[in-house]
Amino acid sequence: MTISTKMRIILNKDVQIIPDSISIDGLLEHLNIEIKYIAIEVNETIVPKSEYDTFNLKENDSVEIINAVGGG
Amino acid sequence: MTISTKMRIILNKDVQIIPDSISIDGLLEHLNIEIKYIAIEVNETIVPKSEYDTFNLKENDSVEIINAVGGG
Amino acid sequence: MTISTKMRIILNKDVQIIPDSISIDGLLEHLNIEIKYIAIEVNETIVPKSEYDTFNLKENDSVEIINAVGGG
Amino acid sequence: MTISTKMRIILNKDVQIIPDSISIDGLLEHLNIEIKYIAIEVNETIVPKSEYDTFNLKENDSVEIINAVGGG
Amino acid sequence: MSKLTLNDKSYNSRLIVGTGKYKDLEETKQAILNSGAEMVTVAIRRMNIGQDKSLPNLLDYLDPKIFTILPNTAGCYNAKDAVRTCQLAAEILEGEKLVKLEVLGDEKTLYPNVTETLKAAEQLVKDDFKIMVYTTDDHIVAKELENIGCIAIMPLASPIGSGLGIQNEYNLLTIKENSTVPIIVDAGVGTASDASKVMELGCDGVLMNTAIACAKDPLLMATAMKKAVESGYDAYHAGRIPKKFHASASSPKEGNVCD
Amino acid sequence: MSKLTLNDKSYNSRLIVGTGKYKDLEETKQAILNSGAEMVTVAIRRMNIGQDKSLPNLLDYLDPKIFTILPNTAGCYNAKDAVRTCQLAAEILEGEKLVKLEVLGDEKTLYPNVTETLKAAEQLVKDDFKIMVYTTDDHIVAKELENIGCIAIMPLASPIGSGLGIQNEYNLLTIKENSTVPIIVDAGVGTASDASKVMELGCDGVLMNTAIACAKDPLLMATAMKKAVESGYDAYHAGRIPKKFHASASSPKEGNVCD
Amino acid sequence: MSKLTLNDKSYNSRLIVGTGKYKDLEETKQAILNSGAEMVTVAIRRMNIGQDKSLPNLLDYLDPKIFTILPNTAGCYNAKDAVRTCQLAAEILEGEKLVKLEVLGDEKTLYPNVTETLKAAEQLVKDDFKIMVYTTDDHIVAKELENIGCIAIMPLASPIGSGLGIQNEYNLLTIKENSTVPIIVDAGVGTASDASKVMELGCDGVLMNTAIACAKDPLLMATAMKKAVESGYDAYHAGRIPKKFHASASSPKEGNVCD
Amino acid sequence: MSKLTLNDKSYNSRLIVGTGKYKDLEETKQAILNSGAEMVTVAIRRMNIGQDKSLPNLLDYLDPKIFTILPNTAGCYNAKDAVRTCQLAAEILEGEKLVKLEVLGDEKTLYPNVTETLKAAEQLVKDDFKIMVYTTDDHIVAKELENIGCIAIMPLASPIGSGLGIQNEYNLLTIKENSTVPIIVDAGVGTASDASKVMELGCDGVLMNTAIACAKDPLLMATAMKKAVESGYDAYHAGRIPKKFHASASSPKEGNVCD
Repeated sequence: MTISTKMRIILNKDVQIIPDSISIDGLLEHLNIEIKYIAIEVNETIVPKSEYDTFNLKENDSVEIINAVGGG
Repeated sequence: MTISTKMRIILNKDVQIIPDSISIDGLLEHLNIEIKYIAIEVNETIVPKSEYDTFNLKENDSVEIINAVGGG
Repeated sequence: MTISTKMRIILNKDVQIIPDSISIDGLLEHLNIEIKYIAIEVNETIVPKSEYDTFNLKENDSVEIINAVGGG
Repeated sequence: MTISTKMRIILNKDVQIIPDSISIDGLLEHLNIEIKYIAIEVNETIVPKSEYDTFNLKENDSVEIINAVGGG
Repeated sequence: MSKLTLNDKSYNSRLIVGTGKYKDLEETKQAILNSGAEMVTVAIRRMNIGQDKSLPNLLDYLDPKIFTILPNTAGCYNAKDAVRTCQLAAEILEGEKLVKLEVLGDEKTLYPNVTETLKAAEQLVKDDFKIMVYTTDDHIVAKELENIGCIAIMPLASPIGSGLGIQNEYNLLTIKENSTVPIIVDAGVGTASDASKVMELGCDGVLMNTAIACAKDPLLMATAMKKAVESGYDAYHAGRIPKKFHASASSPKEGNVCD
Repeated sequence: MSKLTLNDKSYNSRLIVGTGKYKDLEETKQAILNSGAEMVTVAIRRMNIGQDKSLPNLLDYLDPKIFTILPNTAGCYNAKDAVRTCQLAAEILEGEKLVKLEVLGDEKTLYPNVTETLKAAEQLVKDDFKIMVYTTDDHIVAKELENIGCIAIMPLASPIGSGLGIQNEYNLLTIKENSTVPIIVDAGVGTASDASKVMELGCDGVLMNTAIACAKDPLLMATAMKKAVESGYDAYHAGRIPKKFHASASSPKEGNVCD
Repeated sequence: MSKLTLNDKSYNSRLIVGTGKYKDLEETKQAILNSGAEMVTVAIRRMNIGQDKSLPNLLDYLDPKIFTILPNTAGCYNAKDAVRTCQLAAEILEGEKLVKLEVLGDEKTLYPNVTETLKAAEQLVKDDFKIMVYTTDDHIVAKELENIGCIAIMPLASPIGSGLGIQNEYNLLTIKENSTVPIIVDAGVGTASDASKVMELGCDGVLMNTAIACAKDPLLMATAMKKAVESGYDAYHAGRIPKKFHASASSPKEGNVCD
Repeated sequence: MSKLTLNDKSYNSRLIVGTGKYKDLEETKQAILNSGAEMVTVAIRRMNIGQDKSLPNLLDYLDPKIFTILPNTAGCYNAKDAVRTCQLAAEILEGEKLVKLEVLGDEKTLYPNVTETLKAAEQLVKDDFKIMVYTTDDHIVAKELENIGCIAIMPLASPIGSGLGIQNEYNLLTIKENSTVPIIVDAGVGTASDASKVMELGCDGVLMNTAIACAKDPLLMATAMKKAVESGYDAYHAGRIPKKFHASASSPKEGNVCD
């Protein structure tokens, strides 16, 4: 990705500064997270994996990356 | 009560032939039931005791006389 | 065994008529009982297997042949 | 009681110096103990109340005064 | 024993008894007198018209001026029927609105249907009824019923008439721990010690019918239950000794003549 | 409640209480009065000679003319010591030969030593003692003790002072079933319902000390125990309802307004 | 042991285990292998973004191609949150719609909130989820959940993580008696005999986590639980002997040498 | 599971089974094989002389070279008979002196007679017998038997053949706590969970007969009991979680999507 301005999102409840108008694919690559057994919500709505490449994030989006952990 | 025509009502699920256009008071007197610790429904609606003298029964009315019995 | 007079013993609480002055070995042979996992009492005293051939029974001896059976 | 020599007894496991050749009655008086609901053993033998006045204690007698206490 | 207050009236007795299953009204009354109960439950039923008028009526034996009459909704399997039954009860009892709400789940177990019970309670509170509510030993539901406005929660010990006693002490303790209204255990008590145990859990009262009415000698069992409830209440407030795995002597070690 | 006869004397109360572990003699007496007990156990110990003579003695508080005094052999671990203790008791109580025999197995559990208990009982019967005997819940040993001539069998519910209640209902029932002398459960009762349950098994009485004396409020617990024993006795004789897996309605099905 | 069919898949093991509270993922996997479980529960949580990427993920250890992953809604206190959690789970597991629904009443007891559970179940069935539902031991609610379309009912034995074992056998038996879907007891098992008893009641399976993960030796407890569930299942199907008040000799009376 | 050593021989199985009450010898053998037992009890009886010689004998089915044969003294009600029976057993088993001593108190309860049992044990020890002794759950008697020289103490869980399971956990725990020889619970086990519970108390083994032989399906129950004993042993050694009055979540609070 070429030099670009940055933007601010809320990621799993914490503020993160990430490259501007990045896609979810881009975000995951940026965070070095493999697309496997995860779910992503943007502003409380689930984004299906099929849209990760086309779905671009906006300033102040609230993004949640969710996975399965040990539980009973 | 003077000689009068009769009418048919459903009393506690059984058919009863009683004097025509009788009041609830009249019915209870006819049945020799004391107005004490009872409730009366006519066609599924409770008739308050205050209306027993004025409330006249009609042919085919469904009347229920209800009281308290032993129970746990 | 040659023809011989008989005698009466009590075998496991029942009367039995057996050849006269027979040894325990002889009795077992007579009864067709194998000498294996059994114990024998004569008149309330255990007779060790080593004496079965020499121990001769007398009239009215009380003999018990005992073994192991299913139990809890 | 007149001046007298003393003697040593074991009373309820403790050494006591008491007037010489005193009777059990005397001992109880000496100790100011009422003769009521008690038992006395001298040298492991119970002395009946009837003998308290005649039974004289000797040097080194082991005396136990026993009573009833709270218990379940 | 301190007094139990229900619907602004206080009671010396913490035992509430049913009036069903007795040989006759005379036995009913005698058993109730022996039990010391001041509140009794009644069922709401169609009058038996054929009945010989000389036969006295239950409320002639149990004068509502002396006993608090607690009409129940026994036999109702949905909220609508239960609400109607309560309205009939209020009419029968000249406007008294204290009721025992029970909405059952099935005829075989007579176990409460909590969803219908919650529905009925909401409706009845709107109509100003004072609800003592029969329910399961689910403390979350019990709290919902309290929040709706029920004045007493009546969890079961075990199924109505089963005599199985307390099935789940843990749940009853949890209900009591979380509630601010009286907890009166209803159903399942079989014998005196069952009633004492209920009170020893800290509950505020016990309601029973079958255990007394169907005992071989109902009058004697009524006496037994009166004492059982009182003894359990007293024991709870007296503070029982802790359970210990090992023994502890009652007689002193000091002065043991055997040492 | 019918009377309980022990050693040719009959008692209205079926609760026997110990006199140990109380704050003082005043509390001891008050608790005993609340319990309604007519027979009380005492321990036999060396007199505390140093003791201020103005201090009253236990038997000044519990007049043997009013209460039946039951001296125990607590603290004895063999037959010889137990026999000697009984002889001392008889001397103390002016020839009274009613005793509670207990010969213990170890200090930690205070569990009975049945072989030594049998030995002591045989000796004491020869000496004309009337023996109420503390033992295990072994009904074969209980029968041997009865055959020796003990006048009451006192099996434990659970260890002395443990408050664990009845550990083995089956064994207590079997002892009762096989005996012809009174069965008085001794030791292990923790709270009121434990005492009622003992009586509901058909036992003839209960003996306790710690459950009352060590409760937070001994006087109130004494009252609770009095009622508990009576309620259990009454419930047993009233004939409890059977336990049923399924429910049984207390209100009639006939005339149900919801049908 | 016959196979257990859930969501059209059949399982040799009737033990379902949780994956929480273990020392590490290696221990988690080993314990699960020892337990023989083929279905494991997981929780749905926000990813720990800071986490070192070299750290493996739970599902790398428990391959969804080998184990059936049962995502739960632990931590949800209302229907809306539970439904959302299930949707996230389906997204995480590439469309798999098998879920364990649990809607809790409070944090202290983690007792189910049945009204919210019913609401969530209705919604989730509309969305084609296959619901195994954690609930109370109320058989009326259990039947409502079955009627709504839940594929398995999971009543608690006692509170989550309490280790109190079965609190109310009667209710579990009644649930089993009235249901046509598998009954899998979830929560409260403390040790092996608790698990056998669940199966001896005729239940179809057991779900546990704390009992294994928090045992001193989780791997050994996992082995114990595998055998316990199998032994309880076998014992139930072998038909146990009835309980008898009196004894019955195992050795023959005939030929007794002592007669 | 560690090995159990008895009379200098060690065993992989901690389940000892009886050979009575089976349909036939074939079923007896199959059940024993399924149970995994390596030691089996037999009774000593007069030979049935009339018996068809072609009928095989119990010890043809259970080769003493493969199974340890444990002859019992079932049916003996005094020490003399029990000693004689042991001598006969030794003669039958070519000098083997391992025996299960049981001296019973009465035919109805088959409860041990501890005084006669102690007498017999003293005599048999003098005669070099290795005694595994059936007794009550009295830990004082158990210790006396151990001191006399018995190699294993076999307290009852409940009466022989009753299937009532453990009646008094406290007593069994106390016996185990105080003994240095193996404690093998004998009699009373009814189903799998009873056997696991015995092992969860820390006992060293279990002996049963009726629970297997009289189950509807003895072969399946034998399998169940094998697993039950193993699971109970493993659970005891794995260290169960403590019982807690309140709940404890299995899923993490962190990252809860519902917060």
